[in-house]
Amino acid sequence: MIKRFAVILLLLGIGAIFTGLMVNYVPDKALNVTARYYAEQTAPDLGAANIVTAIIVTYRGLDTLGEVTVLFLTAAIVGLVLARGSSDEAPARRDLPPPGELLLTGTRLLLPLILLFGAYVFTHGHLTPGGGFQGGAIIASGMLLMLLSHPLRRFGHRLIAIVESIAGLAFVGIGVLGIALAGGFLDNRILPLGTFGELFSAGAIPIIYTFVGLKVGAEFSSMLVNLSETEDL
Amino acid sequence: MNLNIGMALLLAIGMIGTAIMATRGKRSLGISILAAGLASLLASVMFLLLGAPDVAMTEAAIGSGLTTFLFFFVLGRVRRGEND
Amino acid sequence: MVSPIFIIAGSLGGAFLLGLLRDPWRGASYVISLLVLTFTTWLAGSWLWALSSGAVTPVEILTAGTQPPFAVNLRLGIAEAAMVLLINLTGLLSALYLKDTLFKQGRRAMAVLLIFSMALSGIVMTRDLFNLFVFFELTVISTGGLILLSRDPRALAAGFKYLVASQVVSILMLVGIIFAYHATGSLNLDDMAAASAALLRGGALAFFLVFIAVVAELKVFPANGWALDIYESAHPAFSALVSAAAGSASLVAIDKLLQIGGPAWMDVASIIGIVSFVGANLFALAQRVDRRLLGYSSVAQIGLILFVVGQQDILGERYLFVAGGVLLAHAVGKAGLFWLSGLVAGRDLTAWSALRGNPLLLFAFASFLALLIGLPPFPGFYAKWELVHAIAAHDHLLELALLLFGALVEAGYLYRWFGYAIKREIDHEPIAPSLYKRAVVCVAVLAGWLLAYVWGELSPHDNLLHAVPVLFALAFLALEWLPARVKNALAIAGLLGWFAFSYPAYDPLQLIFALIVLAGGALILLASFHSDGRRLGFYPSAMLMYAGLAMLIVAEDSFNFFAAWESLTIGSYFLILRGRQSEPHALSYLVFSLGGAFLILAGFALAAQGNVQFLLVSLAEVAEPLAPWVFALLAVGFMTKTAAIGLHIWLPGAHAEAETDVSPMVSGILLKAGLFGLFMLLMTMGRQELYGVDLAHVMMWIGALSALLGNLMAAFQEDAKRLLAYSSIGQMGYALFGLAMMNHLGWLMALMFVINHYIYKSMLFLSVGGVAKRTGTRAMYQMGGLITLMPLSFIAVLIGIIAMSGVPPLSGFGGRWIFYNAIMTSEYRLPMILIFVSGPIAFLYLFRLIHSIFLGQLKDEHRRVKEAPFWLVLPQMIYVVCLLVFALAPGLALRRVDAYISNFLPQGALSWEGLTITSEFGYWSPVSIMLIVGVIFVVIFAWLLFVNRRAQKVKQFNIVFAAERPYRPETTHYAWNFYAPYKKALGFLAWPVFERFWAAVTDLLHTLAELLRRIYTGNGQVYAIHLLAFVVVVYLLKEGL
Amino acid sequence: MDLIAMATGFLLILIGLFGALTNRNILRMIVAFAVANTGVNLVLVSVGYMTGRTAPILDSAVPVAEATARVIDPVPQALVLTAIVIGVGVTALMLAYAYRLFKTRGTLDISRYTDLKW
Repeated sequence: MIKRFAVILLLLGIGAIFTGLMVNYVPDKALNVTARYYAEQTAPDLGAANIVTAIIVTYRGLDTLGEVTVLFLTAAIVGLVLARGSSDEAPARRDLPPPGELLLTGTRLLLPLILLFGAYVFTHGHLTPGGGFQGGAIIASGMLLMLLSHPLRRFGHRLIAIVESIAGLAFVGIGVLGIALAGGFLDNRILPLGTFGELFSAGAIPIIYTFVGLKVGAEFSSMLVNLSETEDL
Repeated sequence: MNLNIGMALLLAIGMIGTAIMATRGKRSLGISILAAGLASLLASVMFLLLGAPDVAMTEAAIGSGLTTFLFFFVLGRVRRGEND
Repeated sequence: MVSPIFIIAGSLGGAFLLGLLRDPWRGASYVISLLVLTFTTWLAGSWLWALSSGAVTPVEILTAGTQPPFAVNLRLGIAEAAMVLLINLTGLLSALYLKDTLFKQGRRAMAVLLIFSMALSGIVMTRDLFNLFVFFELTVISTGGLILLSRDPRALAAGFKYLVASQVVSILMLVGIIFAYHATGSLNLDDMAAASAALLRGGALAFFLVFIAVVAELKVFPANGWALDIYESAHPAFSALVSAAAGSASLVAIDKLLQIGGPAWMDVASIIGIVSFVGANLFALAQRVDRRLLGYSSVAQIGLILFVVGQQDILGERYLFVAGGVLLAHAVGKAGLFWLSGLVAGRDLTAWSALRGNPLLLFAFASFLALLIGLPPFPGFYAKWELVHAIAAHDHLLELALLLFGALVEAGYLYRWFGYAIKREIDHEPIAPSLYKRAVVCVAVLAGWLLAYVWGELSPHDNLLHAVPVLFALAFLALEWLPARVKNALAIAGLLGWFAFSYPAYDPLQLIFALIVLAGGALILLASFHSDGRRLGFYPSAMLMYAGLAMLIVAEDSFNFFAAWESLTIGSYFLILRGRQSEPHALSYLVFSLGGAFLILAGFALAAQGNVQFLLVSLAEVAEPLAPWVFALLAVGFMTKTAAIGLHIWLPGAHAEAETDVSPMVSGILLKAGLFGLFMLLMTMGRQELYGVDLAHVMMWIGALSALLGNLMAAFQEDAKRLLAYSSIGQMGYALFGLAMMNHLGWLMALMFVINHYIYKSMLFLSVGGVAKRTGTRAMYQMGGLITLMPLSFIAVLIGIIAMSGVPPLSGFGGRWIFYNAIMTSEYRLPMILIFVSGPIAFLYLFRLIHSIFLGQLKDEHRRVKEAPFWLVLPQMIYVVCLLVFALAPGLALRRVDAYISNFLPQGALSWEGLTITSEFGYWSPVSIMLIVGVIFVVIFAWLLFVNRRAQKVKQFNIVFAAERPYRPETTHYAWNFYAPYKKALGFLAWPVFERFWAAVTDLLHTLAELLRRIYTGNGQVYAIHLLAFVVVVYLLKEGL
Repeated sequence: MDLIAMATGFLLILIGLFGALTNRNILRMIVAFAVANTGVNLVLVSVGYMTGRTAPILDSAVPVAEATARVIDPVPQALVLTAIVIGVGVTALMLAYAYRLFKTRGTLDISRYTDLKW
């Protein structure tokens, strides 16, 4: 009870800080320097229509690399955590009901569509909302569906690992190419910018986002698979 | 304009309600998780209103979708462990 | 040059590559990890080298080919390069150390390790606020992974607690970042710094949130419970990384933020830092588990560095030198200790006694502790010197006091631990045999000494590792394999050689002290020929002490003086610790000595007013409001060393429990360091008044009380060596009294005491030590009648006590004579009476020494006792000769000193004609006194022989007795509680008031620590609540200020 | 509207923190943190919002030349994207921990994991 009271008191303090932030908050009337630069320069410089994508993949590409690394790390650690000590426990007996026919058929039908949709989302990230992360998540949900329909099926850990590694290496590699061929690490202008608004434009952005999408999809799949397989080991 | 604000208010009330539902210790964990996912989903609608479709997509796919699944995966394992 | 971006790209590439490998290819994965870390280390190292040699200028690393603030940019300057090198090198070494664990856990763990060091490097290099956040999150997550390397099952819960706290931190940070962006329109740190004023006006809260979040990442006290749990349960190699690498990276981040925050926030950082330093050190006092102790110490050290970071505005261009010195010393020392802890099987502090079998690791342990505490010659020493000078010059006196107090507490618990390692029973498992783990530890030791050298070169002072005496002492480390006798000969040759070499440069005062320290030290070392074997550890310690003493005498500026002072303190601590029962006494010696040393440091710093190269003679020019304080600080510091009453409680144990040949060193020689300091102080600063009180007068009272009480306590001892030890308190009291009289004769007398005390105390300690060695006891009532068995020792003691009691004809009388003359010239009657009274008391205990040990009945079990070993007796006989010569011709030494003192106190000089000395009250002719006393003695002796010519000799055991056996047999012994009546009358004076006082102080500290550390309940939620409370409290304080 | 979103976001953070610090069940703590993270994202996006402007995507509706006057600040959105992904990473990690903790300790009560203290 004392703890609850203390928490309320402290959160009142934090709330006061937040209130202070809000009271002092004056919405901008015009874009600030940074945002104006992005609004004006993204199209001519990078050839991307989606400014958010341009920022994520190129201007703040280092953040994104870090972000992808976060997922990589999480997947690796989830694997580590779950692998830890599990070998010495007796495998649990599975007595789940077998998946229904409906789910199986549905999965077979839906999976290709989902994967395709995911791929669409990440390849068009520079043009429309969406991109590698969203696309990757969609791909992972396809995997999830597979997990649900074949709960006992062993997944190709190896395939997932190879996809995530290759995608990661490719991301870093493209970044390094930026140093060699363009203005610096993660510069997307190693490829021609192409025609504004088309699929194959904006330099390396679609390529990077594809790898990001693959990697994100692989990481999430790896996490899900690891979690789902914990009891089978 | 007013429509937007009205929607935003509705969403806000919805989010706060679901958030409280998610964090109150009284309900079952499953409901908490669902409520948190719902709050996240409502937030993604809010993002759309705020002119951030990219964020909205991400929040919907990752924040509310995948996270909720992750929760249920673990919850399922733990529940089964509790039955042992 | 290869672009530094490859530090990040390389690690990431390596980590992703590991994913490609198959799980069973552990060897290949491991090799790749090592290669990547070696590459990044090399890259950072090459940049550091190029930057520090001036070959390149700091680089801006742009990404995306776009200028900041529109794209993320990184920067690598010299400080960043050093930090990145530190991070990657620690990572590499930890990876080596973790070989077995990594093999077991597989490539995933290796990838996490690579990303961890990459993320830390990123924190150091990035110039973008949000990018900083990303790297922080990477650190958090990889920490979550690396905690699992531990085999400790508790690590899992610790990791979860950590994640809970980090969630809170990252929420605050993100909110702060977005509002900071809103306020400045940029995420670039340099832009924000440029727009600092605007940000701090409109977005002060935003900045506060970011700032407090990064501060929380530093694991500052008291919002750090989770960190302590991690330190305790994680794999030591990972704890090393957290403490050394992650801590450093977060500090760099704080530094970047303070460029935005400016002076107002630097003050906040300073306060948080110093509170953390003192609080964590205090809590550590109650800690028994090694790694948790190291955790507390890490928190404290990082607090100290945070304090330095907060003081950068007053440190100016020396900021990097100071911060770098403290930080690198902490990093190397702490990482080294964590690595070392992986070799020790037990987790209790006493389990470290297992190290005792391995001198190399013990040396590593000692080096790491010295690094942490900031002892010379390590970087922390130079850094603390400048830090203390800077804050003293800016009148931050409270901070100064807290800083020194925290450092003292830290030294206390760290050296207590060292004492356990040296002295406790080895009943634990032996240290792990793993060779590469030991190699990693050795690399850390090397790095520590290398840093010591580099910092010495960078400092404006002389490099302490260029000082010949220090090098000579260190050389004995390399010669440890030689037999003790050979080393002893080398040591003696070294002392005498250095004396001969420096002889021409000494002034008369220095000459006297040099004679005692170097020639006298060589003389005492003769006794060390007695030991055979290799006597590991003895010579490096002893020579370090002598090196400190030799350098002290010739020091011209305060830095060299203080460095010498610390060296001799540490050397003598190791020396005292060698005694069989000396563990607690050595610790109390060290704590008092370092406490005194810190007062001296504070005094010098106050006097210097920011001038780090302060000549000792400039003490004379210290201006008025400050001068008496400087004087008081220095005087109390020096009086700690001379064991003035109140500060004396360390002395009896330390001197009595030391080895036979060590006792004379620490008593006969080491005590003189304090007197030398007082001489130096009084010569330069003269009389000072504080609130109208003459400080010299106060010193005189202290001297008189020390003389009286020291002698009184000596008289009530049962233990012969303790008796001698207490008598030193009294003797030093006399010398202090003489000095404080501030007249010519007083000083001369003090010098007389310097010489006399050296001779007779060394002699007595040697002879009593020899007796104790032969009889196997130090309790006087268990001895008796040894005069016939140990005649040479008897002669030495006899001569010694004659000299000491100040009766004619020996030199003690000369001392007294000068003394009484001196008193006549001064006006202070009351302390004089005390001094007069203490004379006869001295006689009481001296009488007891000869009576109970050598006269009376021989004990049955001692009937076969032989004379003390030759090498113990030889120096005693030399002392006898010295005493006689000095008694006959005191002018040999004193005449030149007399003239020298006239430079300072011209009035009342003695006149020396031939062998006769004249003062204004009378004259003293040693030769005639000797003759007269000799005649009287011979006459009385002959008369006694004549009177007793018919006495019958009775066999000693020719008696029969029958009685009950008493419960405590010694109570019936006449030599036990010898002065019972006096004790009844005067015992209240010898009541251990000061012992009680200091015991109460330490008890209080320990109890506080024990009670307060219970805020760390172990509950992860409570830790998170602490964190929030910390945020709110800092916010309220900052708003209130 | 941005203020509504911001206030909601802050409230969500506080609710989330309250839940995380008062529920002893670690799964509930993780859920509460997820709620708080949603709140953080809301606050972040609301800071970039400008009334009457559109999403920062250049298309036929928003030509390049008018972008400066027509689009919303894209930076906070980019940051939120990163934050969301990082958030889910941390959540997944905590979940894995929770699972292991449950397996080894047999309980989800955080107040029972206090064998390390003081």
